[in-house]
Amino acid sequence: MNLNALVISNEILCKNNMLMRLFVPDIAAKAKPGQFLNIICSSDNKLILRRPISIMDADAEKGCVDIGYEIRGEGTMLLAEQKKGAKIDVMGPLGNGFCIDDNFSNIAIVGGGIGIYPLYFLAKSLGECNIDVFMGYQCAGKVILEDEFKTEGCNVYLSTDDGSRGHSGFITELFSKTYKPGRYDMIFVCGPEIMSRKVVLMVRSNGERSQVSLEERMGCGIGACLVCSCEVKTAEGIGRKTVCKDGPVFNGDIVFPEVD
Amino acid sequence: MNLNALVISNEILCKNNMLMRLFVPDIAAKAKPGQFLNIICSSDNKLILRRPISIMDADAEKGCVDIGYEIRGEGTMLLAEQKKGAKIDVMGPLGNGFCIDDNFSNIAIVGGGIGIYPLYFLAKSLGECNIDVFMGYQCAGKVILEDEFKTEGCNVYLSTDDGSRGHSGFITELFSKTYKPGRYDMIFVCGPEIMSRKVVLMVRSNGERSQVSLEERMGCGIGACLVCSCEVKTAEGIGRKTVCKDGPVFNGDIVFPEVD
Amino acid sequence: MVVNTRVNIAGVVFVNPVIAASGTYGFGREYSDYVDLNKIGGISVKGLTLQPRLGNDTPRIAETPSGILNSVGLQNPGVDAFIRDEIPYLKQFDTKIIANIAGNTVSDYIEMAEKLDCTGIDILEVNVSCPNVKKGCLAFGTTMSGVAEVTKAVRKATKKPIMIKLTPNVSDIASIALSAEAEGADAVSLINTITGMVIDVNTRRPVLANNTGGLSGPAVRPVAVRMVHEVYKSVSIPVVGMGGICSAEDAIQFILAGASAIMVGTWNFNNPRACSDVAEGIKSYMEENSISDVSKLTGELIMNGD
Amino acid sequence: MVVNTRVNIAGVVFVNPVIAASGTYGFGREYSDYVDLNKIGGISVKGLTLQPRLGNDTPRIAETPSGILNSVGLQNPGVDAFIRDEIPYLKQFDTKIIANIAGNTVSDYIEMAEKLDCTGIDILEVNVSCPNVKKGCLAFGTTMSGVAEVTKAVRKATKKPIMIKLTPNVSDIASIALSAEAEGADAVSLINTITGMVIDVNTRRPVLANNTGGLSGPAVRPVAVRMVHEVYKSVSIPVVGMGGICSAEDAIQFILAGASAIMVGTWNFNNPRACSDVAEGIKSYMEENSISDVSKLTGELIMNGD
Ligand SMILES: Cc1cc2nc3c(=O)[nH]c(=O)nc-3n(C[C@H](O)[C@H](O)[C@H](O)COP(=O)(O)OP(=O)(O)OC[C@H]3O[C@@H](n4cnc5c(N)ncnc54)[C@H](O)[C@@H]3O)c2cc1C
Ligand SMILES: Cc1cc2nc3c(=O)[nH]c(=O)nc-3n(C[C@H](O)[C@H](O)[C@H](O)COP(=O)(O)OP(=O)(O)OC[C@H]3O[C@@H](n4cnc5c(N)ncnc54)[C@H](O)[C@@H]3O)c2cc1C
Ligand SMILES: Cc1cc2nc3c(=O)[nH]c(=O)nc-3n(C[C@H](O)[C@H](O)[C@H](O)COP(=O)(O)O)c2cc1C
Ligand SMILES: Cc1cc2nc3c(=O)[nH]c(=O)nc-3n(C[C@H](O)[C@H](O)[C@H](O)COP(=O)(O)O)c2cc1C
Ligand code: FES
Ligand code: FES
Repeated sequence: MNLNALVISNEILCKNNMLMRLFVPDIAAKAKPGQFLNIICSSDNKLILRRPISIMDADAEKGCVDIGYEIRGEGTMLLAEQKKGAKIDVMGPLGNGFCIDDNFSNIAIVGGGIGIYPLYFLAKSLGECNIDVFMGYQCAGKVILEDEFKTEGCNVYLSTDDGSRGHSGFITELFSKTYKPGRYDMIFVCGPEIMSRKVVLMVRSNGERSQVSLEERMGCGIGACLVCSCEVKTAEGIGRKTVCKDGPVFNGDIVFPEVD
Repeated sequence: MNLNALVISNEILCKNNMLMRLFVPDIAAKAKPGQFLNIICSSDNKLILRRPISIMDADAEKGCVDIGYEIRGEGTMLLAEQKKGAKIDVMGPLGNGFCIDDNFSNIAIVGGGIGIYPLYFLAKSLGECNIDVFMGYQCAGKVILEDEFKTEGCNVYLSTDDGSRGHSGFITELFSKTYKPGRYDMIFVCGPEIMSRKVVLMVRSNGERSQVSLEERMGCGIGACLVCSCEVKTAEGIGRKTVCKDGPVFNGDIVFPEVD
Repeated sequence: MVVNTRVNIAGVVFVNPVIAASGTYGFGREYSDYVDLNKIGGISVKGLTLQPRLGNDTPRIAETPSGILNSVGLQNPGVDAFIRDEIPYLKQFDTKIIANIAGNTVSDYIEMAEKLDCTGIDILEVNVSCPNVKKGCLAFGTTMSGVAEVTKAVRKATKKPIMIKLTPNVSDIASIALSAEAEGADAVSLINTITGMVIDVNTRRPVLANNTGGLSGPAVRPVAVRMVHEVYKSVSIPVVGMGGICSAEDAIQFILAGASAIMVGTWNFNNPRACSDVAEGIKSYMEENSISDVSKLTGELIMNGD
Repeated sequence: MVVNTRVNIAGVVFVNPVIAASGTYGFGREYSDYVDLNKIGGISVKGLTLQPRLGNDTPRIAETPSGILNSVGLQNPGVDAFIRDEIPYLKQFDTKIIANIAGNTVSDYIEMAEKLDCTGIDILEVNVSCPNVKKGCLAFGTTMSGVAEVTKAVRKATKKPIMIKLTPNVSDIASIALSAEAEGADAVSLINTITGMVIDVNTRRPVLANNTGGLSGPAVRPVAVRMVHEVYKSVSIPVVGMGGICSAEDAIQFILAGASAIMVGTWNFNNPRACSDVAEGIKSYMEENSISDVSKLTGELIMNGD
């Protein structure tokens, strides 16, 4: 195993969610928003497959990368058990991240659940834009990064499925109330597929641009095994691209091709 | 998992050998010399099979059991990584131990390598006997329990394969120099098969009694799967018994049946 | 919610669908310190032969990634000793008794079936799938004609329900199951072990004295689930599923795939309470998911793309 | 000690016996950031079909105990794109190029073999063992006649060495290998994946969109080692072994069992440097054990009881 990353901290962020800081200078130096790490979660290789986790923040100077993750199954559970000082095996930064244009001035960011993690690094990297962030959570107990986005000067719109914080219902509802064609130069999306699809299609139907980060189960994480295929529009009709290498971030114009 | 045993300490005894103290009152209360524990070594069940390790000592009052073990493969390696305070899953006490007779007065104990561990509990349990202990090791660096046996009042005879301590050569040589028919009421043996076989046959050829603890790879550890069979003499010729349940200690008269 | 965990296989009613797998549970008594034998559906006893057998040389077991390889080779006291010494003991419990028989020849199977016909056993499990003996057994299990021949012969020799235990070492297990059904089998059980080998690169010898052994445990579970489903789709007799079951969740995979009952083998070595833990877990799953009758879960798998 | 790690398979000389397994290594370039492709014996590229294929729906992978189940379903850009875009890239390296082809029909195999005949590939690996496509492929691989038919046809269509990739989903893999040899195969490679299924007990659906998938990884290793040994004993052409190889020690098990070279598949996902690590490890083992030539290890297994 290539134990290249040192765990600097690994702490509870909110219910079932952890924030891990890694000392991994090579990756920190190269990381771009939207890229991810592919992590060996068990120290004894009990699990074969790596787990993809987005880069939530990177500090090239300090050599640190932050990840935020939810405990969902055995892999993330084992990751949560890693202690400060442990060394873990991490590949990255992998994939194509978000495209940031210096001319952006009005930006919307729409995120749901764990999809919010990579959007924080994005928001930090957007520079002097006006950013509206729409964030949907299951419940108040799972609200993450709210203050962090505010500190970055973002306008935060919040919803919870159960109404325990912010708007009661889906974040797509809140977004569609605010969104008007022409309002944003770019709309960045990351979250559950149903959410992403709704936002991307809404924007696309107005002929506007979006970038969306997709999730898919992975094998290699580097474009070799074609396990993580997703459908995209191509010149010839419907084609497939790899989420791990061509993505995870795709242009909103080409994803969800079956709908138009 | 039935995490019934608390690790009180787990320390290096000598090169590659560890001494673990467990708080496990139920087992401590019942343990007899020659019996063993069957242990889940990996906390995440990466290894399916338990590892059999002899009881080296038991203190019913304190509720403690000691085991001494050598790191040989993945299981014992994982066991060595268990920290004080950890809880582990232990079955025991298993098997039939040594038979101790109140009329014993002169006793020989012959042990080699890790086979020496269970013999310590035996020596402690023998009461007011005169005990000659013959202990063979690979090298001086692997000498274990020497002082402990002396504290119990045993006469210690030592050999190392490489001559770095005590007699240079096999412990069977030292034993055969000392042993004379009639000298001991019982000879207890535990060690590599080649050593045990030599001692048992020597004693048996003189019509004298011995008890020997055997090793065999195990499945269930409780007599159900017949994985750990060993050959023994029976009324009808050669039969098989389970090392885990009928043994690990057998009467020297019935083991190694193929030789006579 | 009151849930019914009883299952009926070939007229035999088990208190729950959890059965200890042959060869891993001795004759039940060995586990009685750990498990209340009344709390598990049944026990399939160690594979019996007409004459007592000493089995293969040791080592007989090797640990492999998430599995074990065994080559016990049917060590057992013989069918007569079983009838004399073990049936009376097992009869004290509610658990059902499954006699697992393995023959070198068809007439071995017949003779054993006849001997067991008038005993207290509940089901005869006809093992045509042991990979660890030189003659017979697996040789029958790998062809449709071999399975048909043994099934037909045993069917004639006994009035007890018969369950044919199938080997996974075949190209098409569903056809093999069909040939058992055609000759009057009341049920099939699967999978037995997959033949494997582990080599010690230092000695350059196989680790097992017998060279090869049978692979079991979690490693084989996905293969076993697939095969249970294939067999379930092809036959109309009950299917008893096994292969790497450690937990209630694993067991439910098999039940959804089509098993009417399941067996726990290797995992007993890891957790001596595995059988009763799985039975308890199935009950909890039923309660949580409001399933009144466990048999209603059998085959309830929903295929993707349908 | 100077050791020779070169192996010669059907006249093709590999710098060492480690080959990346088809479907796990793309077309090599994907791993070039992690591995010096000159340092591994060969690369078997993603299974090719006559026309580009999109493969199956996702999810296409599930993790199982010490294994994975995949159902990629031969997504690939088609043989023409491979010839145009990938061969020139791979030709820059010392590593040998193995083109893995899978057909729906015999004429698919013939056409692909003809197209590849005049290219820079070194060996044609004829995949009659992919469990994840509805038509062809595995259907050929499970019978002697199917394998014979495909082998014969491909043999006629190309002068390149041909290696038939065998499926473990059969009763008797040695006979299948023999039928490939009889029709002119220069080598056989095994094992492809074992068909399996994993069920999500909450949704009651198979985890894979394709319902079933192929099991690979350490879980299958004992089965693969056994099969390599069976095939080695029955054929006289070289055997390329694979199935769960993670380390040099694993590789040497296969070599002792009879493999002339080995392939590493699933473990590349865990350790992107697996292929070169295994190659390095084999060299160290040879040095430590004073083995001058790796090919001298092939089949050097000593059976117990002989
Ligand atoms: C590009 C990308 C970025 C991600 N970023 C984050 C993040 O920043 N924070 C976070 O909490 N989660 C993130 N995820 C999801 C995360 O990968 C899964 O939650 C995690 O793999 C679950 O592993 P497990 O062993 O705990 O769960 P299990 O359900 O036991 O996993 C079983 C298998 O399925 C795979 N799997 C399960 N869920 C997913 C999923 N949603 N996506 C991909 N594979 C999955 C696992 O990798 C594993 O192979 C991301 C996923 C992708 C594809
Ligand atoms: C009754 C009995 C008492 C024992 N008491 C002690 C003791 O007090 N101290 C001590 O250091 N060792 C003792 N051993 C040996 C100990 O069980 C093995 O060293 C240990 O199982 C090795 O496991 P591993 O995973 O480290 O090695 P590996 O070689 O990786 O183990 C692989 C498999 O082989 C089995 N195995 C390997 N060596 C042996 C062996 N010698 N006996 C039985 N199974 C083996 C393992 O249990 C495991 O299933 C005893 C063995 C038996 C049978
Ligand atoms: C040590 C051992 C001995 C076995 N002996 C028998 C046997 O005598 N008869 C039989 O039909 N199956 C026998 N089996 C196979 C099991 O009954 C079962 O089919 C197989 O192990 C798969 O289930 P598992 O993965 O839960 O162990 C044996 C398995 C093991 C591990
Ligand atoms: C994701 C994946 C894709 C595969 N695709 C192919 C393929 O296209 N052609 C082929 O012959 N084998 C394919 N295989 C099988 C492997 O080449 C190999 O035979 C098998 O995985 C066993 O080796 P392993 O355990 O080292 O992975 C694939 C395996 C995996 C895991
Ligand atoms: S995970 Fe292998 S191509 Fe994306
Ligand atoms: S280990 Fe099962 S009988 Fe001894």
